Amino acid sequence: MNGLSDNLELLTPEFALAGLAFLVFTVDLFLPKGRKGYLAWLSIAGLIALIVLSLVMLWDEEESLYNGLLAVDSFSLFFKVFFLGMGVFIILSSMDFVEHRLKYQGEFYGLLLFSILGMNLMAQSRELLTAYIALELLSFSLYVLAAYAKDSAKSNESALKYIIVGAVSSAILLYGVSMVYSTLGVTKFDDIAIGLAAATDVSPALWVGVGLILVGLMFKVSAVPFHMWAPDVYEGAPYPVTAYLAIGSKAAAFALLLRLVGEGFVPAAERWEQWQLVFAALAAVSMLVGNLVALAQKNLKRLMAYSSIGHAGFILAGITALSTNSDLASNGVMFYLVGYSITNMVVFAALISFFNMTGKELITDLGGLADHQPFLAACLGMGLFSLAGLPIFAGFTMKFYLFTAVATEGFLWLAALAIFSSLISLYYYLNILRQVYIEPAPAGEGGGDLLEEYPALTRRPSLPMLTVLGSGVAAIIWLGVYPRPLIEAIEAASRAVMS
Amino acid sequence: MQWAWLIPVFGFAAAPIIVVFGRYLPGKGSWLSILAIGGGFVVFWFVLNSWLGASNATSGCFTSENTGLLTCDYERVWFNAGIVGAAGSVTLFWGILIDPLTIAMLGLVTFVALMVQVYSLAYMKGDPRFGWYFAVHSLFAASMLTLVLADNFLLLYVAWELVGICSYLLIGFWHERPKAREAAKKAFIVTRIGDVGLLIGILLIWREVGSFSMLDAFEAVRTGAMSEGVATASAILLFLGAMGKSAQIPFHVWLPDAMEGPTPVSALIHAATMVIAGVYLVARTFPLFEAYDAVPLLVVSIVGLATALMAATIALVATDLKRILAYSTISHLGLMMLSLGAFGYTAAIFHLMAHGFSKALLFLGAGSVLHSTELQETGEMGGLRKVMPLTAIVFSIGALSLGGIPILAGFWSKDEILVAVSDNRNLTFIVLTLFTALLSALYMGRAMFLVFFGPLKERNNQVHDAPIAMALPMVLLGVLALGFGLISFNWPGSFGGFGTFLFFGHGEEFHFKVWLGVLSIVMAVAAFTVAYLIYVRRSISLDGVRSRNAGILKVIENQYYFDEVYQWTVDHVVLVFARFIGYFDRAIVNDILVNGPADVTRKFGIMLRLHVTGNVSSYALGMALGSVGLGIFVWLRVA
Amino acid sequence: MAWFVFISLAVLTIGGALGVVVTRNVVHAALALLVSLIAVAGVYLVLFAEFLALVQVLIYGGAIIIVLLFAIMLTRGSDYPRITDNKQWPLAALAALAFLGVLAPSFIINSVEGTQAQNASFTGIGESLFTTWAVPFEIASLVLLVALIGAIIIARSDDEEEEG
Amino acid sequence: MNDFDQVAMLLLIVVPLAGAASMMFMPGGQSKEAWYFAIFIAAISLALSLVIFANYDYGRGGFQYLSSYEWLPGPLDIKLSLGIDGISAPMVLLNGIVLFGGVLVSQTVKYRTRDFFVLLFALSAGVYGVFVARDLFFLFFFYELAVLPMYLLIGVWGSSTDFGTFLRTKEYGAMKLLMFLVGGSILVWIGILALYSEASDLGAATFSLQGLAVLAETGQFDRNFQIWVFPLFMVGFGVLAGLWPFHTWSPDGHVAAPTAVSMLHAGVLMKLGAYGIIRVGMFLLPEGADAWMPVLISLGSVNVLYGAVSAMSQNDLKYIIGYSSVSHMGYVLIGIATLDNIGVAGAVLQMFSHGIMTALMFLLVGAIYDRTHTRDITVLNGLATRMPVNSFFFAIAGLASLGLPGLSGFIAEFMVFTGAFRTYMPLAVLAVIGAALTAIYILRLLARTFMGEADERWAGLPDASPVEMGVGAAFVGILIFVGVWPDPLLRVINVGVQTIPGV
Amino acid sequence: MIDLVWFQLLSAVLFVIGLYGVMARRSAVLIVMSIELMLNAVNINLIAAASHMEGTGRFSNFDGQLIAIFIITVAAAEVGLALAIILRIFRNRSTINVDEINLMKW
Repeated sequence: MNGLSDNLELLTPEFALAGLAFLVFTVDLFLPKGRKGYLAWLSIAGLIALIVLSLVMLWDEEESLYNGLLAVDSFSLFFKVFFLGMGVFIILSSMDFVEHRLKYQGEFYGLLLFSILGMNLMAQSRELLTAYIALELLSFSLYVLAAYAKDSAKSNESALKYIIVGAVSSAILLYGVSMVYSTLGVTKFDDIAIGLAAATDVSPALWVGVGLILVGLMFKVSAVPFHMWAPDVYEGAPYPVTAYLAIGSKAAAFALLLRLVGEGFVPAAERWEQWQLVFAALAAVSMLVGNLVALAQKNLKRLMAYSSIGHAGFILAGITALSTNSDLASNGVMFYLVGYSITNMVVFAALISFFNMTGKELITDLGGLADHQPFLAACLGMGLFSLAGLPIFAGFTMKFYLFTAVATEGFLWLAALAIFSSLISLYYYLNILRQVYIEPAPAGEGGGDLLEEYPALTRRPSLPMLTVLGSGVAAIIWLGVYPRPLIEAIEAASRAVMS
Repeated sequence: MQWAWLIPVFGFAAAPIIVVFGRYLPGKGSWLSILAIGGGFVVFWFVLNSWLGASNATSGCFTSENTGLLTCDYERVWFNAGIVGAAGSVTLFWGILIDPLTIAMLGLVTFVALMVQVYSLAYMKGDPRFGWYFAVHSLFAASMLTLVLADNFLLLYVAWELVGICSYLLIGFWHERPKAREAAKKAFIVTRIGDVGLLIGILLIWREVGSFSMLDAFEAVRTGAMSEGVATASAILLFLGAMGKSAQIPFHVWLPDAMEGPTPVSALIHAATMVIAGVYLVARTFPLFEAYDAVPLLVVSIVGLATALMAATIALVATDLKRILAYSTISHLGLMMLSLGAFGYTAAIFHLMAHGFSKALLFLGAGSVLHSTELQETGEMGGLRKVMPLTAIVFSIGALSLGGIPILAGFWSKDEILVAVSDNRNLTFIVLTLFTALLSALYMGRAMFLVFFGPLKERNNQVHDAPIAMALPMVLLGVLALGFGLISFNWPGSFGGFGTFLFFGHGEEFHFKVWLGVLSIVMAVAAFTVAYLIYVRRSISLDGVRSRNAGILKVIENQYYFDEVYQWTVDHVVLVFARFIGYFDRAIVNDILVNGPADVTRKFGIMLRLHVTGNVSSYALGMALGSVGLGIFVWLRVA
Repeated sequence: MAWFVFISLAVLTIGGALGVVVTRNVVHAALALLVSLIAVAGVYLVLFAEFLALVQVLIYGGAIIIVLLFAIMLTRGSDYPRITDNKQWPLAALAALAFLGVLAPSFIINSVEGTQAQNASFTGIGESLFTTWAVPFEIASLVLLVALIGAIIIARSDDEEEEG
Repeated sequence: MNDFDQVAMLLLIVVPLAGAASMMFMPGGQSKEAWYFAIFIAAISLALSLVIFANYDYGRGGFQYLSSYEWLPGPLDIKLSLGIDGISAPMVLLNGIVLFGGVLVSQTVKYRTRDFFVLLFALSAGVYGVFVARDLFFLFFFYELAVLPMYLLIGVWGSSTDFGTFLRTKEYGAMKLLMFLVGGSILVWIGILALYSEASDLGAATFSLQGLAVLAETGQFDRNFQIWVFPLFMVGFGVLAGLWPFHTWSPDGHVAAPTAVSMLHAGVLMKLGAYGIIRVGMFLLPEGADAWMPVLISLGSVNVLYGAVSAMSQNDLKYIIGYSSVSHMGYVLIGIATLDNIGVAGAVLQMFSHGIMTALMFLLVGAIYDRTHTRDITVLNGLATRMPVNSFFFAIAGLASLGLPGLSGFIAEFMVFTGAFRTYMPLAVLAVIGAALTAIYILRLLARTFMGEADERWAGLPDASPVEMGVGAAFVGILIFVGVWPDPLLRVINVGVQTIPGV
Repeated sequence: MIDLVWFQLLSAVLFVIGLYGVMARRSAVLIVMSIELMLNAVNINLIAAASHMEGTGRFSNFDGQLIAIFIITVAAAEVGLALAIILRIFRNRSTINVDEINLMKW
């Protein structure tokens, strides 16, 4: 019988993370105003320490806690490190913003840490309820963070929309859980796989239930037609939170989806073949709608939202191609998640520091950026090229890998569609680039010179930003030129799930 | 003999040197080019000599099955298309072919070119692009010599095109003059159209024979390896090229305008290089033409005759001196073609040479006239013999020679042609040919009398005769125009007459149809007398004739409206079509087929974004519908 | 007997629910919700889930309804007391019916019959709550914490914060 | 195999990349220094390509300078395997020459010079990569790499032109160009995926050209598969080769592009397309090629005629040359489509000679534009008297493009015709006629621009600068050399062409 | 006795009503209420299933009830957070009608 005490040490990173959050909250109470910046550095230090800790502790551990509620395996380790690292980047890139534009800094970082904890648990959980609670931990933090710019009507609105739609989706998900439970009596992924494989004349409630669970997750990854919240929330939320939405929560949801499908569906081979079409359809619609609507956007955040919908479509195509006979697809999905998140990180970091300088977020505001912020422009450019999937950046290799996987699993049409829609995406990415490099700087509101109006434009981006941008660009080029080390790690990770 | 390749190489070497270093050399390097062509002339004699001494035993020499002539062929690899020996690969050669035809042409070209260049020394003195002129000149001559020497079609085509481009450069030498510019363009493009035929013909032959060597082609025809259809087709295609270069109807339009170039250039073009290339090509590839039942030859003769007649009539009414000469050239080229078409191989080449010397002479004469008077309109000249006697004499020699006055070169060659035509073609041909001959005597007389006889206009009192550098070439050419005809006889002893030296099939001694000879002599003399009476004595007035045939006259004076028709076609067909395509590419391909889809996509995106209404209830609705859809799918597929 | 109880409870539940979604008065809606939730607690009793029924009454009937009423009071005046449905409600009704059309048959088709409702012992629940379900339990506590902090940060007005 | 042979290919790619990378860290703004450094890099890569070409052993033939590096083992098994054969060797040389020339004449670039050269080198590294890659992944990788800098190169350093009736902005040109090229490359991508998945169904999943070629030779790709996949490559690469009706990006791109970019774009980039069709399409899908060649040759003939005719009606120098390259690439396509060893060799030779020729033309147009600030041949006139040297160079280039014997263009076109006559005579006749049309617009251009009485507006225009003179002379030299003695190139090309299956 | 299916149907109807409420109501507070209805439907379903496990041949367990407890917890938290946000919006915009809250669209 396994109780609380049962090899609990494997959860040390999680407890430590929660502890770190509490620490931030408490330190916040004693820090004088204006010194709150330390909290960011504190959490960064903590996160880095946690990365090291988890690597040391959990290196090739293959354990399943609480008779299979939680998995401590290379998959969860991979994502743990990934999420923690992303957390570091997010905090770095949000420091200036939080300091100058938000109140309650301590709570901001605390909630951020909690949400990271939620993401870690999502990647670990192997049971529906656990997954759901972890997901709610993430979502709640995000609801709050989205509303964090309290006085901004847009921020409130986005939070309201987010929480309402989120609650509905989680209700639907839960209803699905209840249906699955009422037919199979189980909620663990592997048991579901067994049930699916065995199920013959079982009541259709099972299938409908599975469908509803998918709805809940599709909402999280903002796949069409469950995507409509995304643009509004992205636009309304504070900039760093938007970045976090695009990078963290999406990745976490996909990690969960990957494990659910990998452990719960794929083993039931012939059932899975029936379900593949659902994913294919969702993927196709998402990539098309996302990229097409993005063509018509003027607001950078909103554009990034639609582009992220499109990318969700690509990743879903990868999920579609999951199969027992090769883990190419799961590798591809994970590779894509990493590459996409880092690239997005770079793009958002550039946009955030531009926002910090000017407080503008329209595409046309970027005019002439290359002249007064060459480094920023270069980073933005590389990021966009990478998102568009051009070499020598991560975007190319990851797309190539993923689409190859999709094609080899017999979904050549889907791969072709994905390639085509990434052509569409190239168009609006280039439009941003055109503003940055080709168009002259727009005149300020006063009709005067932009630089006089925003002297910040002449100064260098802040150190944390430079760190994020520099390391991020280095990373995407590295992934674009020689991804082998990462992919080998990924192969190890995906073997844990794709058994 | 295998050193014959040196003849053109001199020129090819001289040209770039003059272009690059000319401005640093004394005399802008003109002497270099004269040296080059002179060297070629010298080598020519060696070649002739060694050919006379050669036999089947000599390396590379053999008696051709087609011509029955001693032919020598030397070649060196140029490049391989495809790996050597692999299936479907071809090897291309630098190759020279030497037989009497080649030798005759070599002599003509080197000599005339040399004369013209010497002449140009004085004529072009002080021109800003003096050096450039000589550079192109020697390139021109060199290309023509290559063309004459080539033993394979590829090399021939190469030289052919080079000749074309050089004529382009020389005709457009004074490119500041719009007329010169247009004339040059016209010359190149018109001949180029013919060249398309030539190239296609060559490729057709290659496709059949698998080699570009002319001898192989002839062999294939002789042995019947080349089918009649292909032989005929390729012959006619080659003839297209020849028509282009030799200004046969309907490609003749470029030649009259070509006089926009410096006059010596016209001399070269009309006498020794450009235009005779066509005739040479037909002669060179004669086996193709006379193969099977010689349909191509009929075409050749008809085209030749038509050209000769048409040009002669125009020359009769033209008033511009150089234009008269130009049309006379066309007319005589027509005669050569006619003769070839009538199996008059020897006659054609003979006439080619005789005409070459005479026409060079005439142009140089004309050149010296307008060098000193700066006039081209015959109307404003007259009586010039008083002020420039030498020119008058040599010009008259040339005119009489072309007019067919006995013992002058032109007489014999024309007579040969008449013989050939009378032997192998029907009466109409003979009559028309005679008529052409009559006309040519007439307009030659007209030109001669208008320019040099009659009262001298006072504005021409002060003009002087040609300087020595111009005079010398004219004299030498004059001598040839006088005496060249004599080589057609079989002299007791070594030389059996031109007919035994250069022939197709079997050599024949010089022979003479008395009635034809008499007839032509009478006609020629009559023609000149009439011309004298009209233009000098003024005892016959043409006004009556003019007024009665005003209509025809108008047509003729407008050169049968060829230019107008072509211009119209270019303006209203070619250019309109081109503009349409240009418009099509922008308006249809670009604006509709390219921007269209792009815009549609963007519009679609703009429309599609409306589904995100901003109202959270509709988002929930969307999710509900999505779930329902998913449920329905589940019902359909899974459950 | 049990049937009678069940049916009346079901009627109450659904009636209350309908009241929530159709009534034009916010306060009435809240009260209808209360009715419906209590009825649900009754349904739990029918299912021998006494503990859950208790929890239901306490948390929903107690806490949540009170909170909702507070919220209603605090947001009075927007267009209180009368509220209307938005324009898309017929579409919404159709969608909802379609959803029902997907759900209901899936329950009816080969459903298991003749099973007895059993009660689960408190001890058993407690046992597994603190062994098997320990992790979700802990996470849930964090969720509550996050919600708490968030609610405070968002709801409190900043002038107070300035002093603090 | 000495050490140099081992690393030669890698150097070829790395040198420009390293140049670009190191220039990034150069302080901006100092255009002269940037230019000198760029010349240095370009010179190195030119030297490399010369040495490599010179040492290619045509006697032995096949792929040489082989080198292979593990890049991604595991299921995908991608190797960075490099090497050149008789077809790619001349292309490498071409790229070296044109790049060097382009860099030299870019001394006129004063705005953000450093970034300009960075992008230029990235582009040329991509081009080198495509020519030497022996693995589909890397071929495609470098293919995209060669395409993407074009957007900024044109967008930032290009020029917008108002043609009265319509306007061509550099943004439009750049966007159109990139969308077309990437649009073509997605077809290629799909084709590659199809090949790979087919191969993995055959149990030999690989991206390596050799591996796939083996499958092709052993006839394991079944005919229908080849027939539906080949058009993907034909059109996909064809777009870059200016295949009609996907040519329209090219003239507009030229009109917008700066000089050096036009040189590389027309001189080298368009060759990538043709090269891709040969390297991927014909080597891997012989039956598909066989089935589709009639279509390709017809489109090629359309290219020739259409390009020539639309060039006739243009008044902008760059449009004329742009359309003429469309027309000349038509010969390349025809030559490829003949599937005849002479024809294909001719096509490859044409790729080389056209590369030099167009590069020279664009160089001179750039020179003229810098001086007169117009490219309108109805405004320009009589430049021959003002800048005789440039005019002379231009005349040579023009004559080469109208296929004048003694210049490289003739040999190539002649061989193409020869091959075409053996296989598709009627269309070959059309092509020959197209060659005659070329004369019309080239002479029109020469007459309008260089001949005639010079406007006093053009009085005192400086003639070719030393740089222009040097580059121009060199290019003219190459044109004449190849025209007179093509053997050094041809013997290499021949052995390459010989290895194409179905030729 | 009463079969499982009846409870399930009850929950389905309740769920759908809640869903309708979310889609049709204008007042944010009422939307929150409707969400509560949906969650209750879930709970009914779970508990019914849980207590009908016995005797169906399937093993007995309490998971259903436990899940229900968790859901109630989370639901409570959700309501609190949602209402906080609603209050904030009411303070900034003095309306809680969701179709007037559409600054951001398309």
